[in-house]
Amino acid sequence: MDSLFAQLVVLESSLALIFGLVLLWRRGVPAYVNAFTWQSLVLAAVAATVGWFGRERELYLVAALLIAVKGIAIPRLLRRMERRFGTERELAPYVNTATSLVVAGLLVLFGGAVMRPVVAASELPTRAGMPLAMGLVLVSLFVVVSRKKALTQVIGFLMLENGIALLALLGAYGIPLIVELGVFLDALMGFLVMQIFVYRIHETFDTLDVDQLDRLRH
Amino acid sequence: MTGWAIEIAQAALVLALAPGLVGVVRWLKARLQSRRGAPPWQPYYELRKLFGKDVIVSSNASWLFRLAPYVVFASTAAAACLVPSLAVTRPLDAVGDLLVLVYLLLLGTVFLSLAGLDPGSAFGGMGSSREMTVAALAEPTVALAIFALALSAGSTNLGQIVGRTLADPAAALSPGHLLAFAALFVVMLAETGRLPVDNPATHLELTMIHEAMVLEYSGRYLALIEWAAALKLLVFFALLGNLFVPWGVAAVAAPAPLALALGSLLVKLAVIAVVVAVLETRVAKLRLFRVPELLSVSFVLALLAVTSSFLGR
Amino acid sequence: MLFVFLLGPALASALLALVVRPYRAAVGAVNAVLSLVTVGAALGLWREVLAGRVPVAGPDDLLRADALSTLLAFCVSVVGALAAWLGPGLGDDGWDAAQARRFRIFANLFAATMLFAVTTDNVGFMWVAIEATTITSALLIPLHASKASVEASWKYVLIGSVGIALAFAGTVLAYFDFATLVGRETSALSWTLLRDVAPALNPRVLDLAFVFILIGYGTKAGLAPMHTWLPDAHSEAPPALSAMMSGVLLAVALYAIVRWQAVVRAAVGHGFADDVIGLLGVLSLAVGSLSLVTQRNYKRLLAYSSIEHTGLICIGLGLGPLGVFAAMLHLLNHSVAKSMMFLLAGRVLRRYRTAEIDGVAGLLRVMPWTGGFFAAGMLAVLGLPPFGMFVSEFALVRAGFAAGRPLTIVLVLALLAVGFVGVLGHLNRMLYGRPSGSVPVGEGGRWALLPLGACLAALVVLGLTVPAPVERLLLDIAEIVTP
Amino acid sequence: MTLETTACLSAYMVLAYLGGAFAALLPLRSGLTRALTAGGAIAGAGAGIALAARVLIAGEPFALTVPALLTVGGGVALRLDGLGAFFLLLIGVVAAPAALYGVGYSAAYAGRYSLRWLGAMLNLFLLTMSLVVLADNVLTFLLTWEAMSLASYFLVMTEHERDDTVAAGGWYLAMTHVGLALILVAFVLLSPAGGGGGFADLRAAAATLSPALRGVVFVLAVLGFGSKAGLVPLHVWLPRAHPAAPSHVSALMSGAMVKLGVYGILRVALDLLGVGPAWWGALLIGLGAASALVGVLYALTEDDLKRLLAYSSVENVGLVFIGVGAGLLFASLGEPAAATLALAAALYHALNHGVFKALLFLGAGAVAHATGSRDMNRLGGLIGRLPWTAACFLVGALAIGGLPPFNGFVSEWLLFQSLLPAIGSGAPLVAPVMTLAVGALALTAGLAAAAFVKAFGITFLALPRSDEARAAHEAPVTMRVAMVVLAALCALLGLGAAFVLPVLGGLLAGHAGLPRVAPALTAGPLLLPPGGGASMSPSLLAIGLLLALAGAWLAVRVGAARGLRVGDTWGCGRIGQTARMEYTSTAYAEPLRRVFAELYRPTEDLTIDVHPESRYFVQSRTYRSEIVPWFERYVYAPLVRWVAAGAAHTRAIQSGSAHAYLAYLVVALLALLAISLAWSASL
Repeated sequence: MDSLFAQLVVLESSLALIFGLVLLWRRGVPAYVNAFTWQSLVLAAVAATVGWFGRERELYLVAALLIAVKGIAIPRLLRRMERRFGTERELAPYVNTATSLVVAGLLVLFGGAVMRPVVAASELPTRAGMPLAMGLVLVSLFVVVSRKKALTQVIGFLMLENGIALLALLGAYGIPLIVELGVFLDALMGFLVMQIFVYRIHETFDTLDVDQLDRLRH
Repeated sequence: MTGWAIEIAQAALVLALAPGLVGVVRWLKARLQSRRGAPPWQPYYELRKLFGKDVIVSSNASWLFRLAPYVVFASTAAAACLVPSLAVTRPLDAVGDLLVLVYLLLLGTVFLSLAGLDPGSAFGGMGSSREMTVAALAEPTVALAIFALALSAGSTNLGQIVGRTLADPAAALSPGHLLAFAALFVVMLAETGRLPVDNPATHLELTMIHEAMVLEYSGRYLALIEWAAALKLLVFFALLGNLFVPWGVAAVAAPAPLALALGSLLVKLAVIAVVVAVLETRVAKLRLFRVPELLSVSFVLALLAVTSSFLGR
Repeated sequence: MLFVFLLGPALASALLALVVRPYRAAVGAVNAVLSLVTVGAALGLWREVLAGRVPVAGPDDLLRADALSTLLAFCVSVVGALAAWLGPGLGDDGWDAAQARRFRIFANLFAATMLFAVTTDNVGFMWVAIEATTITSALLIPLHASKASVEASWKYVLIGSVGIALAFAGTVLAYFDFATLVGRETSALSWTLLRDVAPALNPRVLDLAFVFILIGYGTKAGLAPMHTWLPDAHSEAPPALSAMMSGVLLAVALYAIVRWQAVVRAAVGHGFADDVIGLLGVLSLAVGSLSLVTQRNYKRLLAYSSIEHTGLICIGLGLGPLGVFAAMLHLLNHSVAKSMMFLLAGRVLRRYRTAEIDGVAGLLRVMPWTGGFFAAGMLAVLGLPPFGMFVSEFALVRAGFAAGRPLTIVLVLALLAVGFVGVLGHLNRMLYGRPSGSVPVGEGGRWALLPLGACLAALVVLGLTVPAPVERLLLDIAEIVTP
Repeated sequence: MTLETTACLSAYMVLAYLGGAFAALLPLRSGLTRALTAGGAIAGAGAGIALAARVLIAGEPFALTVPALLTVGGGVALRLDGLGAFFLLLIGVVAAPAALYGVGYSAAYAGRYSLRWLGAMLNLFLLTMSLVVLADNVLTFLLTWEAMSLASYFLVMTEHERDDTVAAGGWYLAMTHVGLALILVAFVLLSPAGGGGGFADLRAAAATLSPALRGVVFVLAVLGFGSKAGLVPLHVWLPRAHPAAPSHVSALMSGAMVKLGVYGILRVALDLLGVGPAWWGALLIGLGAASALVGVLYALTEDDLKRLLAYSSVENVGLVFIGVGAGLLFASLGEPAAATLALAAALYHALNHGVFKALLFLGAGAVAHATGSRDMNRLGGLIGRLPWTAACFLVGALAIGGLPPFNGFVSEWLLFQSLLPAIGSGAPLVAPVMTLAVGALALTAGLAAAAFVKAFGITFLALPRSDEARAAHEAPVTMRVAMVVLAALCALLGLGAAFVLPVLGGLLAGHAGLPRVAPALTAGPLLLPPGGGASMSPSLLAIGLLLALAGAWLAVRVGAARGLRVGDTWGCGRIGQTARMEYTSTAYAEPLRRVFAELYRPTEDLTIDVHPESRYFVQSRTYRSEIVPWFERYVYAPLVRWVAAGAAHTRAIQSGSAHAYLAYLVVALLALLAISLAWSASL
């Protein structure tokens, strides 16, 4: 029983990581939004799997929330923003695609090394997926650092939160429900604030290229 | 009581002898340059003449100009009283030692420099600036020479230094003493304005140091300053004589030894006067900015004197 | 009961500001009075803690105030009151109704989240509260709509959120370590439970978690190298908000680090945690003081000085019980001094119309009282007697030598000297010299000087003597953090 | 008088100063403010002198602790022993005339600068200085020390509209802060681990310290207190800050505050650390000799009167440190009598310098007050216009030049006598060090005499070189009274040496390495240095000089009573005597500048502009000469450049790019994770 559970979870985690890597590979915000949507759905699947196998009734509620908010609501807002600001030509990121992928690979390896003591200490069947979750966290950090457009950075940040949620699910079958709800509310509010600022940046700077934002120095 | 009597006698003797000494040196130089020269007692005539003349004071000068001659004369006379010219044991010996004597002479030099500046003439300023330069550079040599002497005597008191050398004649020939004598001799030439440093007989404004400061003086003020300069010369000669060759200085205050002391003092002064006169006829005046080299030579001599005296212990 | 009086007034003021559509000064006045109630509640907590009782409230002890929480709650409430009295809409009259209303809503929410963060016992909710502080304060930075303030707020939100997310990763890892040991129930995230069970936790995982937590909360505390958002945010925000952020937001983030440091020290012993905190502290001190030398904007000067002092506090935290005592005293001094300075800088900015140091001259002549307070405050921040910072820095140096770290202390003193010389030059140019013709002489809003004068007096009192209640509280904190 | 009277005296002193400070702040007419300031200061100084005198005479120290304040450092602890009392006396003696002088001098500030602030800071400055010598635990000492520096900084900044004042203030506070950091580390290293901050605990703990640590503490103390005293190479602030301050403040700073650096080192070396190795004394003698020479050499070539006096303060502090160094050296060589003499000579010179330097600064202030300028090349001929100031300045110049019968000569003679026995002592290194010290001492004395002949001669004698000098007028009465008091004090301290020396010997007895009962330093009017047979009596010497002077005057008056005419004397045929023919201060120092050319490395540029029509007619000739400021250029400039480079690098961190900022964050995370991995691997 546990081996099926473990294999299923590892499959879903690696799927989430692959969607993360799409951000580095593909060009264009619509592709990024799709990748994020699919990643959230996979995350919901992981929550459901853990809920079912680990007999954690609350995780179903979490899975439902994930689908509703991160699967549907946020992508729609993202698409609206993309349509409004989409006309702007695509900006070459700091690091070209090939190098990005190599770096992402290295980060995943580093994540694996970092998580070795944690995996050793855990007895849960889902422990095998944790290095992948840490990999996703580090990759999304790299996305936030290397991408030039504000919108892409927001998506990178959202994927960072997905990575950490995945880590929580795999590590301890999710954190207590009340705190989980609080975290979710924060994530949503955080996204809304960022969305306001993306609009405000476009208003004042007529571009979403964060490199133009370098008037405050020293 | 007899102590104070000797003090007064000594003071009177010193005051009387000073102009004569200058006269003797001038006379000797003249003879060496195969000139007849004025008689050795000529300075006494000059002093009498100057005391008799009216005084003219520059309108720019202040009260300091009039006070300076008296201070210069008083300080040099006080220094002269401290020198053990006749006897060793005297009441004034405790009041001041060799350091005090040197600083009294420095007091005189300072007031003379200030007096040189007061009338505001260029030569007075030049003389004063150069006099203070030489005096300042001579200080370290004097201090170290005093320390060389003081080391062997255990104290800087003149009486004790003379007494110590009297008690142990071998010390007089020790390297410390000889080097100190040489150093003090050079300093004497610099301080009293003798030839290699400053030409006492010249009136060429650009070369003279001591004379430039007293250009503005006349009458009784000039007399006092000339007398003080002569006194300073006598002080240095007596120091060189009695400190390094102390034989003859009366150890006890009896008439016979005192007479002997007077005789030996006169002989020593004459010998040093001859040495100085011969030196002055042979040596030309140094350019002012070579004088520091001469003084640094004397400083090294004094340094060696001190090191040899404490290495020898 | 006290907690209701602590959190209630802030939330009530926010709600009032929200409801009253066209903003009226009355809302500001009510807000100011309510803020005094919060201060009263904080003092009540203080009395309780000194009496030895640990006040607790909420479902299974959600809210718990020990000595450390009380000190932070006191600081937050005092600075909150200052911001309420002297902020837009009441003391600071340079804003229109909409801006004032927005300020009143979010500033009170900001204060409420901070108070909740320091009084909750659940580390999960502490993280939620601190994330909420980022959100509530982010919207206030661009109160003046200008390119610079938008840029500053974007960087603040982005770097702050990324940092705080990492802190959540750290919390998750710590919870994982705890869950494998004790099993998963809701009270698992309670700090007291965590600290009691700490010796049994797996040290390697806990250290890993602490790295994430230190980087995460360190970003919010402005520790180098995650400090880069701080100068921009503090120099562009309205003065009242800068006062709250520089004064207490950094302190609240440090509070979170200290909480976790206590757990890690109980579990692992003080080796790794103290060294890492000390390292980041020295780095921040270095960045802070060296940046002071070439500053041309006095608000950014104050921001870099905050980085410098946060670094000092972290160094203190790494030096054992004496060090924690000195660090907490420094934290208290810094909160009072820095919030006062930012409010004064706001007054100078409104009079001279420029934040450039070269643009301000003859401050003592143009605004004698504000200038005098500004000079005294700057000397206090530089750590000169008779102000409190001098005493806390002395205690820090003594703690450093007691903990056997002479070289660190020598480096600290050298960096402080560099910072001192840097700031001195600027201060001289601002205070003295001839003011340019266009600047009108005279003080605006003389009433605002009363609370600022009270702050200065408090600093002098803290400088001459550490009053008994403060000393007992600080000793309790040292006892909590390093048993 | 029982212990209560000392307690109430100290309370009276503190209240007087605080009262003066508060009264000065009251919004009154400028005249009243100035009067109240001086009133408070003089009352405080008087109380301070009385307190010091009581403790010096009665001999038993007075102690008072206030546990409520400064709880972190173990409460405010005040204790006045012999050493502290001497410096308190010095502060009082300098403060009273300076405060009186301030009444007249600060009248000129009425419109431009805030008199109330000046008055308040003056009283606080005197209060904090007095408390520094009273402090008996580490935190009290540091608090009062830094407060003193802060108060004096505000005093230096009084004339803040002059840009060199702002720069001077910056230098000053920066240097004192660095000094404080060094002192803080020294004291904390010295205090026992148990945390007791009192000096008694430090004294007990010092015995247990390892020699290496004691050496470190000593060096830190020398550097920390040396920066306040103006020891080379930490003296650079002194010639900037003192001239910028109002003259009566410069007098206080040069006279009293600089001596607290000496007090600090004596407190640490003599009192807390006890007898140390021989190199302690040698280090101090070396630094002292260096300071003396550097001070006097730069004073010689200075054209600004107050900067000349400031450099001469560096020189005299150097002489004091030679004395202190000799004292420590003898104490470590086990010759207590010689050590007592050397330390007594050092303290005596510190007192004398306090008096005559204050007098000279007040004189310079009167000149600046009358002519508005401090540049000696624009002064001259002031002896006729400012007779009182000139006379007092002359007394000060003779005293500082070390000429009999004034006090400078007595303390310099004592310094020479204290160095004498060392040259004879057997210890290997001691004799050469002492010989060089004597050489340096003598050269400094000579050059100081030259410097002050120049200072007095060029400023006061001959013809005025500018219109302001020509239109100068005598200083107001309060300033003249202050100067006359100090001049009289110079003479009194010179003549009364036989009374002062035993008191100094007494207060030094009992300290580490010194005999319990002070050796007899005097016999009647004679000063008798122990060991050597040398002796000198300043009082008899003065009487002798006066007799000789009177005798000469009477003899000439009676013997050669001739006429005296005032007129234009013969000037080798020149038409009239103008001020341009006189020697200027630059010209006066030119021979010595040429002699010490290697040290000064003078740069000279001579520009001659010729009449347009013909090359042979010179219209004007300007001569400018600069000497190399060694320490500023080769010690401080590189330091400032190095810090500026560091600052430039950190500026680059805040580059404005959000991506760079995020990159810093991620790199920090990865680095710490790597460290944690390595650390846990080693666990």
